[in-house]
Amino acid sequence: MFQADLITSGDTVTIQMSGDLDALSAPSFHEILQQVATRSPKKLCLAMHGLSYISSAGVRGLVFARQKMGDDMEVVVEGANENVAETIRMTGLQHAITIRESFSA
Amino acid sequence: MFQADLITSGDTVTIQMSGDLDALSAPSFHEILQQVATRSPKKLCLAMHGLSYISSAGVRGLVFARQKMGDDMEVVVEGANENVAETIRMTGLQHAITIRESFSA
Amino acid sequence: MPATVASLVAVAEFVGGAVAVAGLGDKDAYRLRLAVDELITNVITHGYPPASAGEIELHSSVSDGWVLFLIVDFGTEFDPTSGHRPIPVVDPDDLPVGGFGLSLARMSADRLIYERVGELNRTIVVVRRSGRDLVAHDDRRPPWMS
Amino acid sequence: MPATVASLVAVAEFVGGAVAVAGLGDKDAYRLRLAVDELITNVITHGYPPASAGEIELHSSVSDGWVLFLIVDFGTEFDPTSGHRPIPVVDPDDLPVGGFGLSLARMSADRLIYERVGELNRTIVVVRRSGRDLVAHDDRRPPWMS
Ligand SMILES: Nc1ncnc2c1ncn2[C@@H]1O[C@H](COP(=O)(O)OP(=O)(O)O)[C@@H](O)[C@H]1O
Ligand SMILES: Nc1ncnc2c1ncn2[C@@H]1O[C@H](COP(=O)(O)OP(=O)(O)O)[C@@H](O)[C@H]1O
Repeated sequence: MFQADLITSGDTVTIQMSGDLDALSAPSFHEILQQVATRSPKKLCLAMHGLSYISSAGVRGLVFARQKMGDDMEVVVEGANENVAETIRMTGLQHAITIRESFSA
Repeated sequence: MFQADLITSGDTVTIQMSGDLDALSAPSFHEILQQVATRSPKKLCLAMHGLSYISSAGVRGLVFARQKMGDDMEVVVEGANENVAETIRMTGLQHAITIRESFSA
Repeated sequence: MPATVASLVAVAEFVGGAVAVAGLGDKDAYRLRLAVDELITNVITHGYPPASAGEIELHSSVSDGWVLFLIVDFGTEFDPTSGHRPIPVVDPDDLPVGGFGLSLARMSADRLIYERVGELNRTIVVVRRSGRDLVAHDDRRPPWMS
Repeated sequence: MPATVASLVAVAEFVGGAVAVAGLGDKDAYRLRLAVDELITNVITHGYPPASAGEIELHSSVSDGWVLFLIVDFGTEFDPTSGHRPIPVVDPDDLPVGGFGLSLARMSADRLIYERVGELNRTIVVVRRSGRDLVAHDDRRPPWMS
């Protein structure tokens, strides 16, 4: 199961993601991104604290987000767990998107 | 996971069972039965509403209950789901233990 | 998988996943789990010396409507398909204390195949989707009963 | 299992059960799921014609510390192990829209084997327990990268 909640605050749109983002759930993530793109926010924050899994179908959504939002717009991934962050890094996408990780001891 | 809760009311002892009763959990079920046997109740009610699985290791516990409790004592199984009840019936144990099933439409 | 009863939790999970892939209903899922659980429990409790850390290999093949499990162990040679093992007639005054496991496994599985290969026991359990929701007891009668 | 994306939920469950039986840690569980998921997703989306109801068979072999999945499909002949498929260098101004799936599968699996047998694609994925908790990216470099 994948769930996404939209939070708009000023010029920033945050998508709180949870569950599994695979080829089954990617289309609905895509739809949400399309909706967000029409609002032309300054910053898109993908809050992945609750996301337990991402596959290439989900990564494709991130690429889409980066492309759809204008060049002057920031796309930030935050709260991704180690596995999810590693998967995104494996695709080389950290060169186009900011990935903010938190570690606690 | 298997859980058992003991409820004593007059001469009746009820064991509310839930989870899976297999070879892993059977020893603790056995222990509870041993404890109950020392109280010499008139009636032992095994409330299986929450029990999702029983294997022969669990059935062996029922046999033990029937043997440990005196001849004048009633052992009743109630609330077992169709699969659990069928498994107990497959062992022929319904000849020694009362199985009360409820059906709703 | 180590041959200890603690492994039965993982076995149940694995069977559950296979059932989901095969699209089996609740009853079929239950009898598959029962057959696999009983056979593995026997390997753990009878096949290996107590407190030895034997190993059990599990193989599962799944397609739409059926699941096959192959259980491989290195324990005592034992053929769960051989011998007449009718359910002992239960006399309230003289209940059997065991011997239900193999009967339940044989009644629950649609096929049960055993072979000894070298030092290995290879036991195969197959469950297919049944037409009806609840398979009547008689229809699951193992060959040796008829 | 029908070749539709809805089946991916059951696949995840099946992989999870195999992981439990094998006693794999969190990282290894993740990369096994990723490899199997990507390959099956490709069969569903590229191997069978859209909206056709193709069938995928799944076989899993598990012992302590390793899991093997064999994916059998009857779709287009396709070898996921062949060809150089480096991760496309990501240029922020010119992002690739796809092509991550095979790279992720190849980096995640410890072994990836393919054979065409008659009308069948047989793809094998193996993941073994890693010594460390997190396998460094470089250590998972597929043979074609070195
Ligand atoms: N894998 C096995 N290896 C050796 N002996 C076995 C094995 N499985 C079953 N047996 C023998 O068959 C008997 C009957 O098994 P079963 O019907 O499961 O009942 P139980 O385990 O309660 O004795 C066991 O008591 C044991 O002697
Ligand atoms: N099972 C398959 N059958 C046929 N073609 C495939 C299969 N798997 C992958 N391909 C081909 O390889 C390409 C790359 O696959 P992949 O790296 O997973 O990226 P994507 O699926 O995003 O295109 C696909 O676009 C497709 O042309």
